[in-house]
Amino acid sequence: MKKLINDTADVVSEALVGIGAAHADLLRVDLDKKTIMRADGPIQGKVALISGGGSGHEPMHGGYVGMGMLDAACAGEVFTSPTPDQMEAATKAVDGGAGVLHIVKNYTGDVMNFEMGAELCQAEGIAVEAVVINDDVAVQDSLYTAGRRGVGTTVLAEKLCGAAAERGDDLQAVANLCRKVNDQGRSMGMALTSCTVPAAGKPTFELGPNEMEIGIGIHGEPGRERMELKSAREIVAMMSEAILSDLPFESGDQVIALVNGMGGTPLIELYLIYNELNQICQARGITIARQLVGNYITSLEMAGFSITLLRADEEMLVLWDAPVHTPALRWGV
Amino acid sequence: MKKLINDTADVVSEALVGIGAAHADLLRVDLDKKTIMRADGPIQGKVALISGGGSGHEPMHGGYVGMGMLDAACAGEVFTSPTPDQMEAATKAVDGGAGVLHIVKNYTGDVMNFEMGAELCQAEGIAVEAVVINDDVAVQDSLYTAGRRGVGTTVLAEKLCGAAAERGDDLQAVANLCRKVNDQGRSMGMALTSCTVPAAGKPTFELGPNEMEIGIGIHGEPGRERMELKSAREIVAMMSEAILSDLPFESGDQVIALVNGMGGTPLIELYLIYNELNQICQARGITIARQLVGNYITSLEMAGFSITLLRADEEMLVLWDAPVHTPALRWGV
Amino acid sequence: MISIENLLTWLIALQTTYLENKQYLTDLDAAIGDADHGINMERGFTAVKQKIEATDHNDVGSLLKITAMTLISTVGGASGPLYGTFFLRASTACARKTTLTNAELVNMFDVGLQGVVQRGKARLADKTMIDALTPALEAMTQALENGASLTNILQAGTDAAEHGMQQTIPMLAKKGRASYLGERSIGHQDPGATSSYLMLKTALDVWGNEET
Amino acid sequence: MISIENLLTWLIALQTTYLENKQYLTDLDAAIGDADHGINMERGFTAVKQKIEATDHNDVGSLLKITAMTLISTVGGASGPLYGTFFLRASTACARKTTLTNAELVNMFDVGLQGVVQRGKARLADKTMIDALTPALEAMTQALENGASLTNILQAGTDAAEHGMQQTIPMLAKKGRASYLGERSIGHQDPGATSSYLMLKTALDVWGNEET
Ligand SMILES: Nc1ncnc2c1ncn2[C@@H]1O[C@H](COP(=O)(O)OP(=O)(O)O)[C@@H](O)[C@H]1O
Ligand SMILES: Nc1ncnc2c1ncn2[C@@H]1O[C@H](COP(=O)(O)OP(=O)(O)O)[C@@H](O)[C@H]1O
Ligand SMILES: [Mg+2]
Ligand SMILES: [Mg+2]
Ligand SMILES: [Mg+2]
Ligand SMILES: [Mg+2]
Repeated sequence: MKKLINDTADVVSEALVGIGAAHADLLRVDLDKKTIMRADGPIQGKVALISGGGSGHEPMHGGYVGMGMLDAACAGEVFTSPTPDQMEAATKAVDGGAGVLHIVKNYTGDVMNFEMGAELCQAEGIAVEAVVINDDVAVQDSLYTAGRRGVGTTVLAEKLCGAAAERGDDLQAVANLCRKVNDQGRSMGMALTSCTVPAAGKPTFELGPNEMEIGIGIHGEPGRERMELKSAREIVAMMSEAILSDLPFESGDQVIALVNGMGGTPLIELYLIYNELNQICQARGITIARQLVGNYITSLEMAGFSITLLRADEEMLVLWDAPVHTPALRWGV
Repeated sequence: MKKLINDTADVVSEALVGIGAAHADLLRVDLDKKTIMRADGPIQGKVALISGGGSGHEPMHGGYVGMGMLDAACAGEVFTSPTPDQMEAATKAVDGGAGVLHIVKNYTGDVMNFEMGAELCQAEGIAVEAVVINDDVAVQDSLYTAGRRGVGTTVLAEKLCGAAAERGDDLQAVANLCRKVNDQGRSMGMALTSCTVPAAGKPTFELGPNEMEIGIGIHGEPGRERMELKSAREIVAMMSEAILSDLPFESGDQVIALVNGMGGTPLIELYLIYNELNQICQARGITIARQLVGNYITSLEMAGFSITLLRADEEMLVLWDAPVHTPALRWGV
Repeated sequence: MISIENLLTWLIALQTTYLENKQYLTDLDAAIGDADHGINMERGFTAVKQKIEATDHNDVGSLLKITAMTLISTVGGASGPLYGTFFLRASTACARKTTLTNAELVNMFDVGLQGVVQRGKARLADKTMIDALTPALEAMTQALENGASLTNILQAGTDAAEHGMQQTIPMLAKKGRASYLGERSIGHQDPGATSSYLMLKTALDVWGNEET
Repeated sequence: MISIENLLTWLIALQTTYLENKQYLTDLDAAIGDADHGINMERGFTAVKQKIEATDHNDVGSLLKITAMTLISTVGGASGPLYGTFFLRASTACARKTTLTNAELVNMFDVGLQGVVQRGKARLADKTMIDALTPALEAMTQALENGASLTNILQAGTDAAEHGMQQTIPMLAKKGRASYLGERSIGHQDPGATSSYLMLKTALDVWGNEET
């Protein structure tokens, strides 16, 4: 394992100190509770947004804390959900009296830990709503399973709901928007290489020199299918077909698109992929109204990418364009 | 070689189409001359800034085209300087009558190709100034050699000079500022892994499972020294010592710091590295007044990082804070 | 009769167990999960060991509650809330007790398991830790009813857990991270079922000699 | 006497040469540069081939100028401006000629080399292409003065270029990308010196038989 770290046990805390130091104007870091908070919070009267999850997906979530997006992000160990006491502390710290929305990615651990954290807060009279994001079309959905994973749509939900909270929407409205975003967002990922959890010390899986995994998760979970490496054109066609037919997206739809690198994919490849995606959407009469191309929800140093499409109405576009000021997303300010 | 591409011959053009499509509001792409230009250019009366170089360093330079930064970026093949006809066409396209500054990284190829491009334009009466950036302390400087490479300071120079041009400074002033930034900026890089040039099909160099290269270039050039992998703390100490003692930076200095990923390094590691750098600076009485942490000048999928420090006066900080609106850097707008 | 000292010995021995099996559990998790189960368990029980060694204990319930809260706040992931809930429920079944009879011990495990089921909503054959814990509880209850010794009760539970753990190999995962793999989850042993088996095995190892 | 056809044959043969040696030159560049020299040369001469095959030519100067401009606008890197300048200068030495005598041919190479030196500002033993070209020019000039045949002139140039190329191995690079390596550049053959040797070698191969 080759990593730029000191002790594997200290990776998360040292990175938290780093992000706090680099963005001292925006963020406050609670090292004890491994939580990143808006420096200017709590904002009285504003619905507060909290997300969190295992570390190793940077900039998610800590990079999305700030004006117009999250109020706090709880960081777990690498690829391990944070614990209920973190969510409890964060919820109390950011509550400005208008309630707190927990944006939770659908992984058993995240869901249960957030649930326990919310229960602790609700017991003390804080209004907490939780929305679980489950947008990964690589996983079959079913009532009897853990269901679909939460991936790229999380980033879009955090932006849009953050803007809604900022303009004064109440907790129910922000939570409903979050559910709507989740309902209309779909994602899928793939990998060329595995990643290595620092504490594990070796790659989570092995791929041959000519193999790729399709339908990969963001924690180095193997995908649904291993196959021979194909051209970017074929891969994007395959993945967008899975995404487009799932909602389904239709001619005339406007979408927000996220072409996301898993951490080890060069930006030149992501733009090449965006070109393929854009052509497919155009051919289907789907307009990419807004887009992000870059590393937004990563898996450490994994090479690979994911595509997220969100069917967006005019209100969502307005919320998308609203000012945001976080380490990873910034505009309008 | 595992890459998300189609034909190796088309990587650069397809990525250019992608960046043009993703940022159609900001950019215009000339596919024939492989040049990315501000959509709203040429700006009459404003000094225009051009940079360029081999591809594979994204977001540099195309990601820095836009208001407050570059007017055009010429893209060469991967790791290969663009050609004089590209610089000639770009210079003519962006000249708003106030002259054009070429920001050139000090590589033999880049310098010669820009030189020939500038000669062609000057022959037609366009005022062109060229500033060569050579900030890499890993390379010994000498009159009798190719001298130091241009690396991270290039990004800072493009931002600061772009802001100076935007506020109306004339060509001489912008060029002088660029020289000053180059004089006061120092960088050094290292790698954990090589990168693979698409057309070459295999890694440029091989590193053992416990080895690293110190003093690496941004084109997969081997560094000055290969050694056993050390802790992030030791690596940052070693690199900052080389940087700090070179200028030298002194107690009381204010700096702009860039902790830059080479393309395959996860952001969590870059923040951990920033923490180490920040502590070293603090201990020496050096204040990091502004900072960037992320992938800004990359080497395809190489794992590794570089540090750039620029001694900044108040004017530079003002220029740093001035609005910028490009694909990769955006604030104040 | 299980004393507080016996319980302490077990909880501390669990730290050794998960330290020794850290790589093994993590490798199992790498195959169908995210390669951290051993790391999670070791981190949790190392914290538990530190916590419970730092103070005196005279109430089984509060000892188990400390264990629960420590697991909940240090493990994270799926196993943190699940094992945390296991010990939290177990603690309520042992409130203000200083010793446990065999029946109380089996009841403690049973109440704990119910907590896991409620929290995780997994069903038998979903390929989770309850596929080890449920048969273990059945076997222990049976042994208890047959009037077996503590050693034999734990032996029965451990054997059943081991068998249940092995039975997870051919299962298609329906819960937890392995469920994302669909068919590809078949053929791999569930890491959580394995850590549950190890929990019982450790009890057998440390208590098996000390007859009641 | 070198005819325009002879020159065309050589320029087209260079495309084959650099295609065949693409990997070899790139590997040399990987050791002390950025692993693209073979790719650059092949790209450039493939473009040259396409360009010059598309039209008729009746002036050596303009044929060489087309070659120069094509190299300049397709190769990039260090070798693009250098070989581009080589052919641009060579073209001025051959303006409005339809054939070249041996002396004019050697002069063409010489003027081209001067252009490379002016553009690149490298000195002998800096470990660049001029370490192959300079001895080649000396040898060809000598052979010409001795009244040697075209074949022998080219043989002398090729041998000297090959020797010069080999001499770059122990050199410490002072120019180009290899200079960043300092001491570590020692022990590797310079890719540009190699492509220059191949340029002469190809001339020998295609012209060696056709005596003037
Ligand atoms: N819903 C559930 N009910 C019971 N056990 C579960 C459930 N989901 C997961 N598990 C157990 O948790 C184990 C994984 O734990 P761990 O790797 O620590 O957490 P994570 O999956 O969050 O990384 C699985 O092997 C499985 O036995
Ligand atoms: N200043 C110079 N003068 C002459 N030749 C040079 C000079 N700099 C570099 N070269 C030659 O160029 C070769 C490298 O060419 P190439 O790999 O195509 O360009 P780049 O180094 O830009 O990638 C070197 O091997 C060397 O022979
Ligand atoms: Mg986990
Ligand atoms: Mg090159
Ligand atoms: Mg796990
Ligand atoms: Mg080269």
